[in-house]
Parts: sequence; C-alpha cells; structure tokens
Amino acid sequence: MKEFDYLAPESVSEVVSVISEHGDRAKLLAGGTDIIVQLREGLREADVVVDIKKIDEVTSFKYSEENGLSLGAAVACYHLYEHPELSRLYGALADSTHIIGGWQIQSRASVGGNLCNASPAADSIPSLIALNATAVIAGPNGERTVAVQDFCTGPGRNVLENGELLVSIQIPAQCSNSGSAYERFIPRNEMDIAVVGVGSWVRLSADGTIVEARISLGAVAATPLFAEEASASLAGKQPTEENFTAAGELAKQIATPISDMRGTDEYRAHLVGVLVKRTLTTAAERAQN
Amino acid sequence: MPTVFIPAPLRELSGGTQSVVLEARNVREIVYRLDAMFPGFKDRICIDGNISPSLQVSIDSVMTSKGMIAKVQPHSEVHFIPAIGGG
Amino acid sequence: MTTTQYRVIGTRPVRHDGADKVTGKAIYTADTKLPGMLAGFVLRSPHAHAKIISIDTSEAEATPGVHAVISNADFPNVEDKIADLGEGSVNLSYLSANCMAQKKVLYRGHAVAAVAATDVHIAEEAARKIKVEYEVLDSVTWVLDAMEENAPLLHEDLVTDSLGEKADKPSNVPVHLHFEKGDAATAFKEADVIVEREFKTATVHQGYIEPHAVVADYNEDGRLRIWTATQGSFTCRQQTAEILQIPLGNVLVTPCEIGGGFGGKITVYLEPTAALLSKKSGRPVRIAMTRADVFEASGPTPGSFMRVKLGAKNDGTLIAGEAWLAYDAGAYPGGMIGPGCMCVFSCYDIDHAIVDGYDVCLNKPKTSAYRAPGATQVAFATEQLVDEIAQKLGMCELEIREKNAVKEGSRRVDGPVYPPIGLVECLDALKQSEHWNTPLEGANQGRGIAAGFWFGCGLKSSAACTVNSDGTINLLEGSTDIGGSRTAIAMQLAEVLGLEANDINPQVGDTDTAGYTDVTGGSRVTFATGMAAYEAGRDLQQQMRTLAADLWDCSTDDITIGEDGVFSGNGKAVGFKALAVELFAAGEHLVGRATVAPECPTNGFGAQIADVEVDPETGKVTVLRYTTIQDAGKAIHPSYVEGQLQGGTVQGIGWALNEEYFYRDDDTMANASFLDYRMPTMLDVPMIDTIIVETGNPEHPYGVRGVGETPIVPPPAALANAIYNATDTRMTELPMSPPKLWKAMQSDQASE
Amino acid sequence: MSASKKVHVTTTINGEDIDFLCEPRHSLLEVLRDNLGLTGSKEGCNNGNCGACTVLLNGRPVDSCLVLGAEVEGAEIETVEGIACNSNLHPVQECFLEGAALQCGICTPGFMVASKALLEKDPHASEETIRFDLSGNLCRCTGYDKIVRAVQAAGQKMSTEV
Repeated sequence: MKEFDYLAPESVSEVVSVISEHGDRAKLLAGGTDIIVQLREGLREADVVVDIKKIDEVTSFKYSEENGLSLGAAVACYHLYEHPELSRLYGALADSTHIIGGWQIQSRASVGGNLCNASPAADSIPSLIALNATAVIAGPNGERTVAVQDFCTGPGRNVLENGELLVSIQIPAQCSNSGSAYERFIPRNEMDIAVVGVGSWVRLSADGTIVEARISLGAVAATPLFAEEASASLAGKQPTEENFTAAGELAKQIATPISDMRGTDEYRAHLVGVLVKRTLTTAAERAQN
Repeated sequence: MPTVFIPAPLRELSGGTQSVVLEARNVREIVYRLDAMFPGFKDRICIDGNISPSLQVSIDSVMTSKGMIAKVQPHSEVHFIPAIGGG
Repeated sequence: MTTTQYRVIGTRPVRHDGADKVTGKAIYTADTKLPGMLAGFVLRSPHAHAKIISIDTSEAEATPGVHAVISNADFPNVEDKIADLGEGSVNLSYLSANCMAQKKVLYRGHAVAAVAATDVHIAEEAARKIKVEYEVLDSVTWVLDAMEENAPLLHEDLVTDSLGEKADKPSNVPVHLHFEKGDAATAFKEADVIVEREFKTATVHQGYIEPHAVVADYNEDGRLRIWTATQGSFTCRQQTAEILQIPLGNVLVTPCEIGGGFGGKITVYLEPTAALLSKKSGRPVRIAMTRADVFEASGPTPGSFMRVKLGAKNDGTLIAGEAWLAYDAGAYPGGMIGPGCMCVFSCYDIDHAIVDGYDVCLNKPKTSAYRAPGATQVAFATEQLVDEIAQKLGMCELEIREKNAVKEGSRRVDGPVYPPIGLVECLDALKQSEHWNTPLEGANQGRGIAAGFWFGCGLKSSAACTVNSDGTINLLEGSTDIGGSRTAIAMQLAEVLGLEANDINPQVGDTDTAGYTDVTGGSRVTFATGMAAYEAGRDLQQQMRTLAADLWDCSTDDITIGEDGVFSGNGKAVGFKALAVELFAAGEHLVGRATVAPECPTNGFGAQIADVEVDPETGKVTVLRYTTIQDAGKAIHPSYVEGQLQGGTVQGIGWALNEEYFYRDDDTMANASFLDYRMPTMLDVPMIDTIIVETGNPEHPYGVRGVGETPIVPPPAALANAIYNATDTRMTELPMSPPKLWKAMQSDQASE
Repeated sequence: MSASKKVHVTTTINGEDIDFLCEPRHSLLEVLRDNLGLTGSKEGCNNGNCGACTVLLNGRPVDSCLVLGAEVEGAEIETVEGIACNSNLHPVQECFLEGAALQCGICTPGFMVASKALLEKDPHASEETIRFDLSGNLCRCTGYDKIVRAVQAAGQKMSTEV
C-alpha cells in the first residue's frame, strides 16, 4: 500500500477546501470498506485520505413525515435495518443494507459510500432509485442536488466534480399504502456481489390498484438503471403476478448485461424478469400491510 | 511361489501375460527374473537400480516402502502401482 | 464391530491446545517476531506464460529501508534429481523453479523476485520498482487444449512417460497411466445396459484461512532456522535443504500452529526465498502470502476432463468399466492422476475394467494435494453413472450400490485386493438412517446418495514420552496439529497406560527434537502417530516392568500389565502413576520411545445422503439436509471425527456448487479473492449429520482408520444425483453453479 | 511526495488506555498485531471477506483490516485477547472448547469476537440468525455445524448465568 496522509476535518467546508486543493489525489473515507481495499490493491491512489466521520451532518440521519429521510452520507448500514420505523418505511433500503457484506461490513459501510463508489452492482443504489432519492452535494460553489438515478455515470464514476462531496441523501416521505423491496441474486446466500439486483417501489390506491411504481435494476448496465417504461406500465394496474411478469419483460429490454465470472448476459437478462416480479410482489405486500 | 502381476503397460513385453508365478524371496529377485523373462522389464520399473520413486510395490495389499529389499512370502501377491500420498 | 470397552478412547476431552486457540494466544507463523526481523515481499508474474528476458533490481536495491533483493540468479542450480519426500516424490528442478521462476514464468503469480525491507509496505513498493522484461508466450489453461499437438509447450524437454517408456517428442503430458483388469472390451459386449458420459470439473483451491507464511533466520554459522506453516516439518526441511543445496542437518524447521492445510501446505513455496533473503540481509525475514498470492501461486487441485463408461447385467451387477481421465498437473508435472485412476472404480467390484490417465501441464499454478487428491473428481463421474444404471434398470440407487459394493477380497482396478473394509457397513448404516427413511416431499426437491473412498496411508511416525516425577507424561511427537490430533494421539497413550488424557502433555516437536515423522496428511496422523504413541507407551511399560521387578523383588516374568495399565506381581497391584512416582523416588527416570512405519492402507469408506431444493427460476441449489456416514475403524475422539466428516463434506459441497477458478482471456485468474472464489459461508449449508461406523482396522491396536479425506469425495456426486432427482437434469460439469444449472435445465426443457 | 507523518492515536483496547504511533496506511489489524503485539486477531484475506480479524469497535464487530489505525482515535476496541476475564474463559470460549467447534483455530478469534457480540445482542438467537450474522466469518475446517451448536450453547449459558 502506498503512503498517504490522513486528515479528519470537522466541517463540510474544511473537507471541500482539502479536496479542492488535492483534486483526484484526495480520497474520502467513510466506512472504508471499498476505499481501503482499493488503495491497498492499487486500484486507486491517494496523497491524502480524508475521514469525514467527524462531521455531524454527514454521520447523522433524521426522519420527518413532511420531509422524509435525510440520511448522512457516512451513516453506517446497520442504522437503517436495525431501526424498526425506518426499515418498515423504507423496506428496500433495509433489504439492501442488511446484505451489503457481512455484519462486520455493515457496522462500517455507508449507503453514501456505496453510492459514491458507483459500482453497477451496488446493492443500495437500485433501492435509492426506486425510492426516488436525491443526492445532496456540497462543493466550492455551495450545495446542489442530483437525482440518485442520475448520480452514477459509469463503473466507479459519478457526477461529483472537483472539490465536491456527497453530504446526504434525501428520500421522500412514505405514505401508508406504499411499499418497497430489494432483492439480488447471488450464488451463495451472503458475502457476494449481485449478479443482478432489483429495487422496486409501489404506491397503491385504497382499492389496491397500483397508482405508481418505480423499478430499478443493478448489475445489468454500466450504471444502475431506472426502468422507466416498466415502471410506468404498472400505473392503474392490479398487483398481480401476470402484471409483474409483464413489467419484468419490459425491464429486460433496457438491460444490456455483460458476460463475466458472475453470470452470462443471457442469465442476467433472465434474472431481471425473475427479480422484478419477486420484488414487486414483496413491495406490494408491504404496501398492503 | 509368489504371484506377480504385470502392470498393464508392460504386458506388451510379456506378450499379454497378466501374471506370472515365480520363485522369489524379495522384490529384487522378482524384478531380475521378470527382466530375464521379459527383456526390458527392469528398465521400465527401476531408476538407478531402485524401484522408480513414482511407483510403489504392493505385497499382499501392503504398500511397502522397502523397494527392492522388500520380502515376499511363498503365496504373496505382488503388484507395481503408482505411489500415492494424500492431503 | 469392535466391542472392547475403553476408558479414554471414545470420550470427548477438551483438546490440550484449546485454551490457547480460543484466547488468541496460540502462535501461528505470522505471529512470530524475531529481533531485527525484516518483512519480505515476493514480486510475481502478471503473465500466464512468458520468457524472462531480463530482471533489473537496481532501483529496488537502492530504496531506503531495503536490505536484500533476490531473483532467479540467487537460487542454486539444482539438477533433475528426484527427491522422495516421504509422501510422494518430486523433481527438484521443478520444485525450485516453482519457488522462483528461472527462464520462464508458467502461470500468473509465479515468483520472479523478492525483497526484504524494514516494513512490508516498503518491501512491496521496492518490489514494484524491479524491472522485469518479459516475452509473452501463448498460454493454455484447459486440459484438452493442452494435450493438443500444437498446444503451447510449457517445458521443451518434457516427454510422456508410460511406465518407463518415453515418447519420442515433447508434449505437455508428462505421464500416461494405464490399468487393465480382466477383459473390459468383451465384458461390455455382454452387458445388458451401458451408460457413458463425459464430465468436467473446475480447478478448486484448498481454501485454508491462513495464508502461507514463513520466518527464516540464516545464521552466520550456516545454520538455517525456519518457522513455518507446514503440514510436515521434516519434508519442509528436506525440500528446503535440497533446493538450497545445503546439508539437511543444518536446517531446523519449527512447525508453528497451522491455520489449515488440506494437502496444500506440503510443498514449499516461500521457505527457500525467505532463507536466501535472510542470508543476503543477515537478518531474520518473514514472508506471508496475500490471499491473492495463495490463490494464484499455491497449489490448487486439478481441474479435469473425464469420460467414463459402465456396463451392467439386467440384475444390476456391474461387469465392465472404462475410464479416460485427463487431470491438470499445473505448471509442473506431478498432479493427482494416479489416485484418480485408482479411485475411479474403487467402491465397486467390477470384474473387467480399463483405465487411462493423463497428467497434463498447463499455465495454472502447480497443483497440490487436496483431501483425497484426485478421488472427488472421479467419484463425481462414476457415482452418477451408477445412479443412471439403476434408473435404467428400475433399481433403487442404494440397492445397486449394496449389490456391487467392494468388500474383503475384492480386487482393485490397479490390482491389489482389499483387506477387511467397511463400505457394506456404511451402506447398511445409510439404509437404517432416519434421514434415508424420511421421505422428501416438497416441490423441486430431490435426494441423492453417493459412496466414497480414500486409501489412508501409514508412513513414518515417531513418539517419545518422558515421565514426570508425579507420573504425568510429556509426549513429544512430530505431527503438525491441524485439527486436534495432539489430543487424539495423547488419548491413545493415556489408554494404554491407564492414565487420563489430561495426564499427558502433548507437544509437537521441531525437526531437531522430534523423531522423524511424515506429513500431517493422507489421513494418517491419528492412525500412525497414534500408533507410535501407543508403542512408546508399551516401551515405557516394559521398562517399568523390569524396574518394578527389582523394586518388588521378583522376576520380570512375574509382573503382568493389565488392560487398565495396572502392574501386578508379587502380591502387589499398582497403577502407572503410583509406580512411576515410586520409581522416580527410587532414582529411576523414564523415557519411552517408538518409531513406526505401518504400510497397509487404512481404507476409509463412506456414504452420504444429500437433500436439495432447486429454484426452478434461477437454478440455485439449497442444501436442505445432509448426512455423512463413514467407517472410522474406531473413533478415538468422536467429536473430532465428526468434525472431519462435517468439514470435508462442506468443502465437497463448495466444490460441487460454487467453487472454481475463473480465467480471463489472457489465462490469468479473475477471482483470486474470498469474495469471488465462493467457499461456503455458514449461511450456505445446513447442519451436517454424521454416523460413525466402526468396523475396526486389524492393522491398528485400537482399530483406527484414517478419516480425514474420504468425506470430501461423495458430495459433488451426491448433490448431482439429488439435483437430477429434483429436476430431471443431469449435471456433468462442476461446479453446478446457478448459471450452469439454469442453462442445463433450459436446454433439457427445450429438447423435451 | 515526502514520507507521510505518523499519526498519534489515543484509544482504549480491552479496557486499557493505549496510545500508539502509526502510519496513516497502517490498518487497525496491522497496528494491533505489529505495534501492540496483539496477534490474536488474524489476517486471512485483508479485504473484509473472511472475518478472521474481527474486533469490536465501539461495541460493534468490524473487520480490523478495513479500519485505519488512524481512525480509532478516542474509540473503544475489544479484541479476542480481552474476552476471557481474570483467567476465566467466557462462555463462548468454553462452549467452543467443549463442543469441539474449532479445528485449526485460525478463524476462531474472529468467531469468538463476533459470537460474543451476537449473543450479547440476542442470547437466544435462532440457528438462522446465527448463520446470517456470522456469515462474514469463514471457517474451512469445521463445516460450521459445531460452531452453530457452540454459539447456541453459549447463549444458553450466558442467559442462565445472568
């Protein structure tokens, strides 16, 4: 592992100033479960590693019925799935955070870090997209927001400009008849990278009809995808297996998977259909309860 | 007299004979007698005058490590088989 | 079945090294720290196959903190000498070149240079400054491709040896083995039913959690001291001495606690390199592999291609077998093809069989033994064909196995006949088991069974026991303890002497103190080193009998030693401890010792039952229930026998379902981490039920058979049979991972 | 760039106030093992996939190979060396020994730390919970059966001892 300096600023503005100065040679450290491995294996290099966990707004989270969830970028996964209210409201995110690595990883890894790492197979990003989340970004020119579905620009790449950091993720408030779910397919039952991951969110009307749905796909393109057409196709439909299967077929059309050691393109496309159906089913069940 | 089984790849030397009953008190005598009967046998089994390290001799299902000096009994059954270890 | 009642054998005492291992105090190699110790780092080839044109270490040598840099030129030129390593032989020039590449690199990860520095990070950074100029060559990693006439040649001087006959031109096939029993061709003509299939298995790794590590201290007087993670300190000493061309007696190997081996820690990888760095720097040097190094540069076990054929009569009698096997050797000759050939039909009494086997060099790391090396692959093939024959004949899968199971007097395909063995008893235990008698009813579920065999060897072991003044014993033996063997050995000594397990303090000695002992491998330690401890106990008893005769004023013949270890004579009856105390007080101090070299295989047979559920939409297999049955001869410490059965089974489940080396287009390994080399986690397996069968081994005083290896043999076959039962899809390729099973199910549905 | 400065870190390890100097690139695992001589935590993979280096960081299990030494300023750390108390083994340690839930022992320290944390959270954890929560700890020897049983037995012992 190459040498670097370590800094732990206590404010966002200090971070902005350090990373503005060092540019690409500065790397942010939240849970460290990706960046430390990447530095050790020479996949990324840094002159300075900036630990952001001393900053309150990055390490805290807040929920209100008006504004929804404001999730600090460095909040560790376990805070979400161990929180009864949040895991009920944001089922997909609870599903994701409970399967990112093992327990040890979940004690450290953050949803914000998972988003910034921008892996096509990241487990939390399809959930964030399905939940229509927004990234709050601080930089030299102040704050800006970007929809999570537009945040990733390629494998390991995102919209953050020089001097910018992800401060928090805003997720809209949930009404009582909405529900969401995330499921990934892996060959083992834990400790794997998603072969395909799907996050789904639905809102039902009082009579059980789907009012709105959002489906997001992971590991089938260079970035996690929002399956717009498949999502729109469900509006006004009943939450039936037939409709969910049809949505899965539509979702498959935007998947452009590769063949690699985790699965073939054919298998991945097939899994999109399976997982869209399964996550929609779970999301609808959660919405009904 | 002990019965010696000819390894399958060497049956080209023995004209297809699968086993031979011969007078011998140890493996050395077996190897030399077989070589006399089937010229070239010894060179296929031995390196530098000893049983090849890639082989072991089975005498009555016991894998002897004594090589040429291993004793055989009057009713012994003798095989030359690949040496194996284990994990 | 053995009926003898024992006091200690068959009980479950806490292991002697247990407290150290649950508190973190046990010292493994990487925990060793010597004054002035440097850290070593090995630079490895990024290419699968390349000529080394030049190596420039000057910049690395000039780096502050660096004390020594070595590469191919620093290794002595060793000849093509075949060294007998106790448990198999090896060509020293290959062994040396595998530790440090000479003219060519033959796989990604092949060592090309090494650096010792004050800190491992400095050593790594310096190593990255070494300039190695390569001429990249074509490479090959699939066994059948490597056998092609126009395949890239790994060794230009390598010709095929067919039992002493050399081929006339070079190839990647160092060895062709051939076995014939009876007349297979005619027998197949007489068969009522014949099945034949081709099978493939992927390269898999032993996957021990402790990466290879070594500390070497090359003294000014020419003495070399090594602390290392090895399955065999004596073979490590010999390999290191031979590679470095130094006298054996100058090398001291101290085996540290070892974090798993499974056959993969017998060959040396780092020891000669660490020794040379230490010699050059004048300081002790520690090298530890990274996990990626372990995957890329230590021994995996062979991938294979197999074509196997079985013929049977209508009554289910197997009458003919044929097998054509090609196994990866890896970069250098000497894979596991021998036992592969000898195990392909080892569970069944087939009168006519023909077997051809090929050891094949290709651009993967040199393969190593892995738990019953070579046997799991062939069981995957044969055990499925046995099922298919049963299905064609409308027979039960268990019944066909019972009908054809080998027993005492059955002749192996390689010739020898079996002594008393326990396969029939294992199948009977399977038949009686609660698992077998509980029907499986859920959708997409299936059950499969398979049998398995491993020879289990004897080899050489030594033991010495020093009697303390209180009658307790310090037991010195030379078998690296990987899974509780100290205790299993001590229990046998305690049994013979009439002591408790806790009265014995077992120690694993180094090569200067312990008597010669072969590797912890081949399922041999509890059997052979246990036998040595037993014999050492007998030696003590005989000495004490003579001394007691003086003490008690009678003749030695008047004194008898009971099963309980009590010495009786001249009206006295005294237990071991009391007599030892008395003798010590009388000025006698005692050391018992023994060396043994049992030569009969212990013949471990087993059978297993697997229940699975297959997700029809994804092809993912869930193991619902599993039972492992094995003939242990006699279980000394039943918990650790169960542990061997459970651990081997789960390794077999991993091999069956998800473990494999993935290769990129350039023949470099794509998944050299625990993230993508998917060994089972706790969540991937159910409880593994065990049934220990005890048929007693007549070659051991307590009837022990080796148990460590056999449990890994049946799982891929049992699971394949269960998957077939659940899906009607026959899987002929390992691993049976979700994408492959899904694809196979799709093809089967399409062709229906 | 010039050699990076060593960082001075003050922390609590197994209840004892400790301070150490480390390079920013040194992991907590390296600091524990090389600087502080606490070699109980093991390196099995150095990338968070085996759990052999598990320690508690402020009460939660983490892979110490994925924590920088510099990060633990002011933190409380518990390692395998801190589990036994006053020469008495912890129930988890006792039950692993009694249940033969270790073979080579290299993964055992990680299992000690993670199991203890699990049982303190839920002494009556089901087999499924145990298997899920400990899936980040690889064992290659035991097949896990005896580990699951030992953790269950330890949970029993802990709940009856309280």
